[in-house]
Amino acid sequence: MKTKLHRLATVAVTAGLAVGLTWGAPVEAGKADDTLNWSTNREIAVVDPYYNNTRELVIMGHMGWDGLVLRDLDSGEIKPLLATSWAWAGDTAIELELRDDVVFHDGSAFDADDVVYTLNHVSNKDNGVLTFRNVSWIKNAEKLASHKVRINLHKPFPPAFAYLSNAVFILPSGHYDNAPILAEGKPDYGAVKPVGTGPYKVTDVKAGEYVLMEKNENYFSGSTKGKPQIGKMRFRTLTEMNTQIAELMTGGLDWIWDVPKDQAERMESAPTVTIENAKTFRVSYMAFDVDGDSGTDVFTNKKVRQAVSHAINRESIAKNLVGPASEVIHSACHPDQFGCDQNVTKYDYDPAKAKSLLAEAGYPDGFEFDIYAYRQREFTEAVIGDLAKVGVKANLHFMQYRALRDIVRRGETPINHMTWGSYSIPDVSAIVSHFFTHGPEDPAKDPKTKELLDVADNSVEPDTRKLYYTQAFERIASEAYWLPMFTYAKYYAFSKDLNFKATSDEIPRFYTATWN
Amino acid sequence: MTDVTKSSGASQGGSILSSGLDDILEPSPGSLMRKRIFGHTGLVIGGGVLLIILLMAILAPVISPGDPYDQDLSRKLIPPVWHESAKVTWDHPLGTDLLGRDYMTRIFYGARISLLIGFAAMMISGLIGTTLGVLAGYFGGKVDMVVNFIITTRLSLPVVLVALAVVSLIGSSLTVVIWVLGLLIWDRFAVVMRSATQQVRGLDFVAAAQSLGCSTRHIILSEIMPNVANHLIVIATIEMAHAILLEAALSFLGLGVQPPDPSWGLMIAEAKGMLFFDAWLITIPGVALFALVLSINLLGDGMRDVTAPENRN
Amino acid sequence: MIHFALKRLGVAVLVALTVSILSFSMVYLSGDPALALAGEGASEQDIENVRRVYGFERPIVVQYGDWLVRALQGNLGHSNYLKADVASVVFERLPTTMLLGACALAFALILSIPLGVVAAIRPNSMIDRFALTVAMIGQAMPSFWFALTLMLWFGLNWRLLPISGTASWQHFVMPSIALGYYVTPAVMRLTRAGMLEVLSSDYIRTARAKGLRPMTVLFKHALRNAIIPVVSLSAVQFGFMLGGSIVIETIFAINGLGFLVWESILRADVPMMQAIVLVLSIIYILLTFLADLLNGFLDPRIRVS
Amino acid sequence: MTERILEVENLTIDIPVPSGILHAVQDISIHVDRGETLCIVGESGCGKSLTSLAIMDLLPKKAIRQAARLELADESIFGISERRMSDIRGNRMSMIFQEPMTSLNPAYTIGDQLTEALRRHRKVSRGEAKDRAVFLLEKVGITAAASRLGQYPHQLSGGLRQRVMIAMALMCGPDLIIADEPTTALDVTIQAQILHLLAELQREFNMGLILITHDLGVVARIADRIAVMYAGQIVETGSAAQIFTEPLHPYTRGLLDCIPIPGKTQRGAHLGAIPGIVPSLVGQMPGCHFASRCPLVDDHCLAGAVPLFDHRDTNRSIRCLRADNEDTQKISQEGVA
Repeated sequence: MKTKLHRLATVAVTAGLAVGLTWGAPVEAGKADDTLNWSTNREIAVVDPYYNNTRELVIMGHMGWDGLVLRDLDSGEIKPLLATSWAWAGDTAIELELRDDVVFHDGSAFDADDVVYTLNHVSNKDNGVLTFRNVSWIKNAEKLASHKVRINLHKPFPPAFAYLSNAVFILPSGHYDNAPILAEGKPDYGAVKPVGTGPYKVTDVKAGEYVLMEKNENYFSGSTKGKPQIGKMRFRTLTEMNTQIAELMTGGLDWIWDVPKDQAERMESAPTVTIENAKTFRVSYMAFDVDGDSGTDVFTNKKVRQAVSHAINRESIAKNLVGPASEVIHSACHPDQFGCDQNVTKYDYDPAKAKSLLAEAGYPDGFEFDIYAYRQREFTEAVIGDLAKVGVKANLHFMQYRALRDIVRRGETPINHMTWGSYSIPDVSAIVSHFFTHGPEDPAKDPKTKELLDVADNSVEPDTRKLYYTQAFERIASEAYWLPMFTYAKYYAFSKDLNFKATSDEIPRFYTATWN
Repeated sequence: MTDVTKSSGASQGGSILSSGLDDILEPSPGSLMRKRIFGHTGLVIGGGVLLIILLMAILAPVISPGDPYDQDLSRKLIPPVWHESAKVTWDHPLGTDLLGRDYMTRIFYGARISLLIGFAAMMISGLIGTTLGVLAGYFGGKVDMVVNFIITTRLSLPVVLVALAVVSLIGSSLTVVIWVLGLLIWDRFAVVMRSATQQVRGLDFVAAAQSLGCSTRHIILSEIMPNVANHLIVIATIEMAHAILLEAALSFLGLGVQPPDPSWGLMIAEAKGMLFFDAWLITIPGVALFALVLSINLLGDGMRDVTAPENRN
Repeated sequence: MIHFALKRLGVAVLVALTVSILSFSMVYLSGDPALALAGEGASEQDIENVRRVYGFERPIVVQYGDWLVRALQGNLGHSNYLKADVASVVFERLPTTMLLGACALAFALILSIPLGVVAAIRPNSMIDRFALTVAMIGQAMPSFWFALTLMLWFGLNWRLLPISGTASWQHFVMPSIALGYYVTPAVMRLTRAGMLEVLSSDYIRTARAKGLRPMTVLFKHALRNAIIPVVSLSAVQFGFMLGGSIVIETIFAINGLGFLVWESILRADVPMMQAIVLVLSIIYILLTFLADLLNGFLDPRIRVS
Repeated sequence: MTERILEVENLTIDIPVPSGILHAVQDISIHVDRGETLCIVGESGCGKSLTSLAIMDLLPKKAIRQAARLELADESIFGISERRMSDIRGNRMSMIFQEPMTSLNPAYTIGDQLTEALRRHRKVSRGEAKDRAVFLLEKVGITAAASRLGQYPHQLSGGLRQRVMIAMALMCGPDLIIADEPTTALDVTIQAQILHLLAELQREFNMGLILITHDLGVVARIADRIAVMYAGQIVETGSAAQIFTEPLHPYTRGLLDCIPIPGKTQRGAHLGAIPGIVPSLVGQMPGCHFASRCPLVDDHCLAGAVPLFDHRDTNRSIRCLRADNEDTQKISQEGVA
């Protein structure tokens, strides 16, 4: 008996040692080994810009792949990338000339076949692309010559180039043909090894843990993106912000974002870290239950909606909680988007006026209701605090996005306090047309607003669009269907070793980063 | 004293010791109990701290310097008075939180919510567990088999995981958290009550009551329950502490009590981001929660020692 | 013994089935998995698309039956989010969590058994009080607070240990301590109680009367018997730790099952949640079964009858 | 001249309790010669088991042991280190306990538990120890001894276990065996066998034997000498013949009245009982310990501690002020109750 136990113990200890030894030493990170370690809180399992609809894949999309065109962030101009020149062929067709000196990571040359294959695959609904809304405007693509293609549209789609530059990446022809087949007989497109033309190539993926990319030494010269500088990029998933901060401070990470304002401000004094606050396309808004679907009819009264709008100190929230790059907005759009006119009816912070409006509406002593939110609880808490000061009691229901969106779609929220990132599309159609054209998330289902938006959405004439969008925004603001709150500003924190410039569209361009 | 009798075990010395002591130590049950209670350091400390927290909760509206929901973003993150900072003010002895709410007030009100969660979840689980356990222990046989099966099934479900999943699916609120915790942590009640009832059931007075033709209901309520009550109290304290800690864990993952209600778990969760920068923000509710759970555990341990010294350890 | 084992096995299978039904129906409490899968901001047509492609429109009972039959064949389904076979993902992550659990348990046992033994040898001494304090603190401290505090001091301030990940054995030190510490009190109390009981037993007196050396008495005769209930408790606690490692794995970015389940809950990865609840429950059931067998091995009264 | 195996002089055991000091054993002197059987008799709680544990140095930690002399074969075993004491225990003197059901470790085989003492005290091989164990198991009347070695205690009956305990005590060939109520927990039929066995083995191996019991029937059969204990003190000691034919102390007489003696007690006759309860031993107790239950008590008995008087018969002592006077004799004839 004794010897048996003894033997067991020996085996256990030996096994333990073996595990310890084979595990190896921790990896060194940062400038020393030319690896940019960046992290977000999201798990990445599928490295494919079409079968993964996270922002991380938009970021990686720009690293591993190239679009046909690239939008210049400073001027807003569309610049060549895989396409050298392009022209509208009528309202529903675009013709593009392609580069002939580009090769994919696997060595195959890039030509019109690749573009045609990619666009026809992703725009086919049956292929189950998760980012379908980014490509649903494409009808199909045709090869005109070895390096010339034509893209046919279902209907006129003015922001087409915005989408082409941000969300349509080109894959090699036949890319998905050998996708593994799942048990239920469907092809698993997301499992295909990623191949693109981009400045970085994907070299190693551990689902949910890390994605390793290496500099593409053969990246075509003359790319608008420039030549990649840093040798390797390692993405890691770290869900806890504290963990991210600790790793950044100790050199385990070089770059993080979404740092809350208070932490970011405290980190500014750290000698090894640079803090930057940059604009994003995300806006915060509150949608009122205008048609009374939720069971409470207080918000069917315009005066109540206006009272609430006056009661909330948006300026204070933006300044004290979000960050210096955040600004208060009055229209249902981001100021940087095409067609966004902030010159509409404004609701200044005025608790006294809010109280008198409430009294006029028949609620001199306030009322109680349920408010729903999913992101940055403290922002919603601040809203609740402001409302309490005018006698309105809001009970918070803080939930997961998916659960909340379900409820919102069923119209069950008296007020939902949510956010919208417009997929970084610099065009107001990505926000206002999504919410006010009688879709399930339309709080008012106002025919007049829809009418105005329909005209704007279907015109390719910029001035016409601007005109009608502005009218729609004014309608939304004066009726107080929505309370647009503020734009989000993102805190970036990165190593002082890293030369990085935050962009306003929430897509960090790591391929332009260098070491100091 | 228990040690002497214990270590001499079943020998003759043991019985002479205990018989000798019984003469001296049992003048009256009341004074004996008082002596045991106040002679037990853990019990006194635990009871004392718990009493302070209870008073804090009850008197929160009276003793609080402010309103727990009153925010002012311009005065946010004022450190507590013992910190050296220009912002420190005696208007906010424990400082203010991320939204500029008075921290001391929130601690006082938070005591209410943390206690409420612990108590309510414990009551629910106690009711379920005790019912199952006593029924299984009393009736045995098929009833026991079924209850055992339910207990085994429950034990094989990972608590934190299921609580998280359910709360995330239903949406979290105070009520949901209480019910989910209550419905999940009854297993210890059931297990202990089952074996306690089995023991009591075999005793003479139960048999006597049965032979007198007393109803089952009467026997369970009047004969069994009073005799398993001391176990019940101990488990109740353990589970109350357990529920409070679980709520804190749920809050940490963002699925606990909903703000602006200030449960201590939620306060820790809200402050967790500032751990590396303003540690006091997490330390204050952390210490409060720690003291609460510790005092409940001390109280429970003490009660066990005092009410049933033979079951010590 | 064999009869007993078979009976227990039958119960275990029934429990596993019940658990599978519970987890399956629980997952569908939340409405529409297609909505979640389509992701933040997906359009109506995206959602419809996903629903159609993944067969969410079938009745729940059909989906459950289908799932169960395939689960019995070892196919736990396909994760729509991770684009991978659920079974392979779960069994890829499981070893990490098992390793973490084993390290945590090892830490807990190494801390608690000696403390429990010493506390039992010298009841009411300083060391007994110290052990009691350790137990009390362990029971009262929220594990995430403890974990973050460890990270603050050992990781950030003193830089003794790596903060997150699983790249080396050092990475497992803090998470194991944070996870294991919570188990320490229970094991310590049980060891102390067991040792106190055993040390006052007649056969220990017999052993001493034989003139055996104190160490022989303590370790051969006393600990051997006191440790039997600790074995069962350890198995049970190990099962609890696997399920309870969510918080610790999230904080230390350990890519194990706990982390996977938390992410799966957040993104309503239905097949993954079902599989993990099922796998964790079955592991628990197996562990308790194993503990019974181990008990038999350690306690001849069970083994030889 | 016979060889003196054990000499105990003025053994006292005090145990601190919350309410004071418990004087569990007071001023006890006993001795055992080789080949002699000493029976210590008394009712539960009189301190006889503590006395035996004190000789083995196995008292609970809190107990305070004092003695003027404690010698094993002319060598002092009082105040020696635990290490030296453990060399003696199980080797030169061993002990048999009253609970055979719980006195064996359930986790180890009989063979393991039998041989470990021998291997601890003697340089013998595993095989030699095993042979000795088989030899002794056969000696104590266990059949198929060799196959028993691999069995666990729970597989044996109570009687068998006590035989194993006896074999275990004999493993190192001790000079002295202390048997603490070895038969109390056993069936009546087996009790006799075990006692018979003990007596036989004692003769065969020529050891000293201390038999602790409350059963005077047992004593009558095997004792050479008897010490009667009451409330922590020896109240009477003498040869078996002396005690049984002429009990002097009122307590001894009371005890003898309580048992049916074959041939002496008639069928259907009334058996005696001693009224009253044993006094608490916490704190100082002036006077005779038996005073509260004694029919002969007078003021002198309560005045001060009663010493142990040497009786006019050799090797006989008694702790009573009134045992020798007329009343005593009278009571003796009439019986206590």
